[in-house]
Amino acid sequence: MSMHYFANPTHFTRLAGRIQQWAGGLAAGLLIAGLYLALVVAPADYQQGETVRIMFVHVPSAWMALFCYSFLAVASAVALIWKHPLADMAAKASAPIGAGFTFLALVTGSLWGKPMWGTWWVWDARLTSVLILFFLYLGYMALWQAIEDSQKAAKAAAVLALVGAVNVPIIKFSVDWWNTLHQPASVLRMDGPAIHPSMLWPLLVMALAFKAYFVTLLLARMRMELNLRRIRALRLADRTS
Amino acid sequence: MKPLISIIARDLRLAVRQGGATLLALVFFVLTVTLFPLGVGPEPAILARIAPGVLWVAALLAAMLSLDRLFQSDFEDGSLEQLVLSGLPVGGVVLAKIIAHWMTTGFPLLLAAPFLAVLLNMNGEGFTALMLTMLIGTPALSLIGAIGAALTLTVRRGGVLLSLLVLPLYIPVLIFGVSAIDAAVHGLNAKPHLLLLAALTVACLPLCPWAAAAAVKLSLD
Amino acid sequence: MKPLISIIARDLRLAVRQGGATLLALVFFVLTVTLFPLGVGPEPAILARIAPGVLWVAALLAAMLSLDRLFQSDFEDGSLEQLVLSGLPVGGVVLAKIIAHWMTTGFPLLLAAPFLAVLLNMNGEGFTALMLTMLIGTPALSLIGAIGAALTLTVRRGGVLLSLLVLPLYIPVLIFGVSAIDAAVHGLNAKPHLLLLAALTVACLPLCPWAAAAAVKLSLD
Amino acid sequence: MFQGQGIACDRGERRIFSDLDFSIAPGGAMVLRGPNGSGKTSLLRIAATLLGAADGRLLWNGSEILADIEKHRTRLHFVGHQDAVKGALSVWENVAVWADIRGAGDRCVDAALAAFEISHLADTPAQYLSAGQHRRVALARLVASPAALWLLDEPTVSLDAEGTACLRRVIADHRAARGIVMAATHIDLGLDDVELLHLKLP
Amino acid sequence: MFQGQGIACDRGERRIFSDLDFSIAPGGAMVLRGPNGSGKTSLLRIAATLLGAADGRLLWNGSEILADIEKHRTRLHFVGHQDAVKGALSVWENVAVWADIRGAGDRCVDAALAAFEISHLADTPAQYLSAGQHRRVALARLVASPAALWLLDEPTVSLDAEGTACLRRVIADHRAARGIVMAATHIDLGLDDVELLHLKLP
Ligand code: HEM
Ligand SMILES: Nc1ncnc2c1ncn2[C@@H]1O[C@H](COP(=O)(O)OP(=O)(O)OP(=O)(O)O)[C@@H](O)[C@H]1O
Ligand SMILES: Nc1ncnc2c1ncn2[C@@H]1O[C@H](COP(=O)(O)OP(=O)(O)OP(=O)(O)O)[C@@H](O)[C@H]1O
Ligand SMILES: [Mg+2]
Ligand SMILES: [Mg+2]
Repeated sequence: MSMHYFANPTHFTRLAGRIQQWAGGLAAGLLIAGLYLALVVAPADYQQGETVRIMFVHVPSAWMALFCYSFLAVASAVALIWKHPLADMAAKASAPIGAGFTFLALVTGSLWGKPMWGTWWVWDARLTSVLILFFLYLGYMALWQAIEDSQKAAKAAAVLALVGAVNVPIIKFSVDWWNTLHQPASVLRMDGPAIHPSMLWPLLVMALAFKAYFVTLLLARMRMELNLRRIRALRLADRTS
Repeated sequence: MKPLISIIARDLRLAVRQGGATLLALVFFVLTVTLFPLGVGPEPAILARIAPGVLWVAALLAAMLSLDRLFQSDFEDGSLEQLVLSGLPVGGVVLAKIIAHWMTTGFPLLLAAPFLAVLLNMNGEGFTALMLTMLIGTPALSLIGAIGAALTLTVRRGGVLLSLLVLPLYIPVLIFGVSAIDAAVHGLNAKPHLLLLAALTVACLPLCPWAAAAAVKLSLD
Repeated sequence: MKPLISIIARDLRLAVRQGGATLLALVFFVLTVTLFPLGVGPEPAILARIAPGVLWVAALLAAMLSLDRLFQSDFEDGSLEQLVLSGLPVGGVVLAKIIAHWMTTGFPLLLAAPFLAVLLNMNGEGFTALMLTMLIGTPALSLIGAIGAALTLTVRRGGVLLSLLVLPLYIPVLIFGVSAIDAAVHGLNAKPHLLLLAALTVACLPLCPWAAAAAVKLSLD
Repeated sequence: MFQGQGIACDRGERRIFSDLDFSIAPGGAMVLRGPNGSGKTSLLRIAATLLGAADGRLLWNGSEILADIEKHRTRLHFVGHQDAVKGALSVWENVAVWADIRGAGDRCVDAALAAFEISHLADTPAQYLSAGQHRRVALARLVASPAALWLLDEPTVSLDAEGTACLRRVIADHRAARGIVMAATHIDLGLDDVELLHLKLP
Repeated sequence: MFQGQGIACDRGERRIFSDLDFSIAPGGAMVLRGPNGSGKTSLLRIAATLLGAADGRLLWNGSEILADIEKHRTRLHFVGHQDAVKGALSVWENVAVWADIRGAGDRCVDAALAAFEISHLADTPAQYLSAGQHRRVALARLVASPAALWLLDEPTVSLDAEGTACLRRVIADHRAARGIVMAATHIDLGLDDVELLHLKLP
């Protein structure tokens, strides 16, 4: 890889460092505020009791799970079409974060499911498609890890991300359909009670906090990746000189 | 056209010579299905209830397992780079190999499915639907699988990684396939499900060879 | 003893380096289990009814799929002949490789099983039995599988042939495993079934490495 | 006329060589020499369009090769470390399959086997061949279908003296018909009138 | 003293050679020559006890080798066409693993890498190596753990001139320490004082 390859990324590192600090501060502030609102200010639900507070983690992380995959797909498309090296790194960096949020949504969902539905898990359409989304993330990450040459891995992973992106709506659609055939809609209703403002606000604050946290982590991981690549290039270079 | 037919003929001949590969995908399918009565118990009602699901899951797994034959051995002995260097469009080469793969895996599954359905006590209404879903759905398995097979080429012993990449992509085929059979078994109209499945296969036909070709080129770099 | 530990250490290191192979056998297990509710439908009662069978069939398939890692790549790059030429008893070398294989496949399955049991609505009584059968039964899967893996070494793309050889041999493990869990779920005594399973594993311990060693030597001829 | 101008090559994020120029006229042969790891295989794979060059241009009779990759591929033969020989097929079938796929039919297969003195093995399944016999089957592809440019990566590996002589004859015929050869070897191929290209360790 | 008496070999139900006698004294070297398919690889695999001889006896200092196969295996090194090099491990690890399994520990690994001039690649994963570098890693095993008998099947394949010189030096040291070498090659290895064994086509 020639040096001009890194010329642009060097600028990026400096800029990203600054943004990362701001985003990190914002995430911390919003998270504290959101948690305060969610745990102290928001009232317990008259039906669900205190367990309703899980929602303030569950819903934002579910949103982020979906958002991260869209981000991943767009970054992969940019990487394939315009061959921008930063897009590769953005895609690679966002996958574990997205998988983490997906996992969080699954865990909080089941924790909530136990008191609400009396079971940790049901094969509801929405739950099932989130689970499959989690597998798509894992496959993407495993492919990155399995191919040593990072440029090859980047392209292969981008192809997979795009194929997966086409598939996500199909899965969603097929699962919805499959579920209604067997499962009476009475068992679970995800839309639940209309949300009261006293709950909406903490939810939105938490959602913003998660998003800022995503930006922070993304930039940190991209900078780390960039440094790793640089170190490796240097090591390879002076090994043979 | 003619060189592509040569490629299909070559792959078929290799499949026949190499220990009857055709037979073996089939055997895996049959064996997996027969494990179920052993694991779940012999009650006819339960077996009939789960039959469409078990048949399709076994078909998915059999198709997936045979994917490593699609490109891997050609990659390892240098034939794949010779195919790419033959000057034919890489997408065309890939499609030819997918067709040969379907003829040696998907097609035998199709033939075996009704016998296994009898084993699992599936009722008569389900039969036609089963055959139709297999006929329409198995080509999609070979098409989608080709992407995973091509992506894992440079990965040593990529078998299990392949399953992680491919099985989630197979899920729509599974769901549409099973729901068509279920509808037919319960005397409902299976046509909408079959149409969806057909739409899926038709959509795969141009997209998958193209994506797989990109992955194949990558592996030779 | 020490060289055998070196072999185990080498295999574990390779498993970790080569794309987290450990993680991946696990993932196949999880994925196959998830396919079943998708195929069979989400009704909790049915799922609970078939859960032990589905879990054990998926474990069988996951173990079988990971068998090609056991000798195949070492055979292809000449490492297997070097291992045989190391002067250690071939049976010992094979046993060391089987132990490494179990640590990277059977053991992770054991850890994942309870979570999947929750997904399939298995009741609390079944849990302990499930864990015990997995603990006792998965080593038998690696041991028996080694014979098939060694026998199919010289067969190109032997994956499906492997399944034909190995799955029938796995059936006793499946049956004893499932009946122990079923007994526990229904509040009966699982102990006799567990003892049978244990007897099976203990019987495999000397026999399988010996048979697999014979097959390995044959493949190098 | 096959030319490379300012070719550079990256492997594993490291520059292996750069600013490499070469030019081979019809009937010409170029032999790549250089120590292990100097990039001979990489250069041949770039010439075959299997590997992308990091920089530079490849020209065929003056026109850019990358503009029509498939065209270029039909006019070249590449014989690398891997033989592309199937153990399950007989020697004859192995050669015929490739001639067929490249659109040449199987007219020249017998001549190709004769050129490498393996006619007596025609019906033997390739899995029973020794290392050198295997190699001859791979090389027989060169004769079984015509191509203007031959790219050979250590073609004499495992060949005995007679095998090497066969290869020398076949190359001479190819050059007499205005064909071009680019080969990497460590030992002397014994060709007349070759140009040497020395690669250095990066 | 390594001896074969009346050795015969069958491959694929066909007799490849028969009644072959050889005898190599400590410090001696024997080079197998012969055209492709004459049975050099087969003979080396018989000497390594990987392949069973159809007839004849193998002796080590006069005692039957097949009586204690494992003993014989500990005293030999076999380097064949396949490198037994793992792409996922570094060059150092690749050599150390075998020394370790053979009970020699990793004391001599650095010396082995130095002997084949690949010390600078010690930390490189083997999948990034060129064909010749790969080969050197396989050959480094010879030095990393001691063995009295070296069986080498076309050891110079892919090696450049320097690589071949390294091999020559290493073989000379081995013979100076009363080691025995049996090698098959098509090109001249440049060893002093070797005995040639010519095999003919069956
Ligand atoms: C593992 C189990 C669960 C998973 C995977 C899951 C998944 C999701 C997803 C993906 C969303 C975002 C959907 C969207 O915005 O389009 C969501 C939202 C939500 N979930 Fe869950 N969920 C689970 C369990 C639960 C449980 C047990 C409850 C409570 C009864 C619950 C209540 C909600 C609510 C109230 C929302 C917000 C709905 C809205 O935006 O209108 N979820 N969940
Ligand atoms: N897939 C790869 N990834 C990273 N680096 C590689 C790869 N293949 C080769 N290299 C490196 O590129 C360099 C050139 O390799 P190449 O195979 O072209 O050399 P060569 O001249 O053919 O050597 P030899 O004479 O040993 O065959 C070597 O230093 C090698 O380590
Ligand atoms: N696995 C096998 N099954 C049947 N026949 C075989 C097998 N391997 C080799 N042969 C045959 O045995 C003969 C000797 O093969 P061998 O590999 O020993 O030759 P070699 O002298 O090493 O040749 P080369 O110089 O080409 O490496 C050949 O004619 C070959 O066709
Ligand atoms: Mg090379
Ligand atoms: Mg040989």
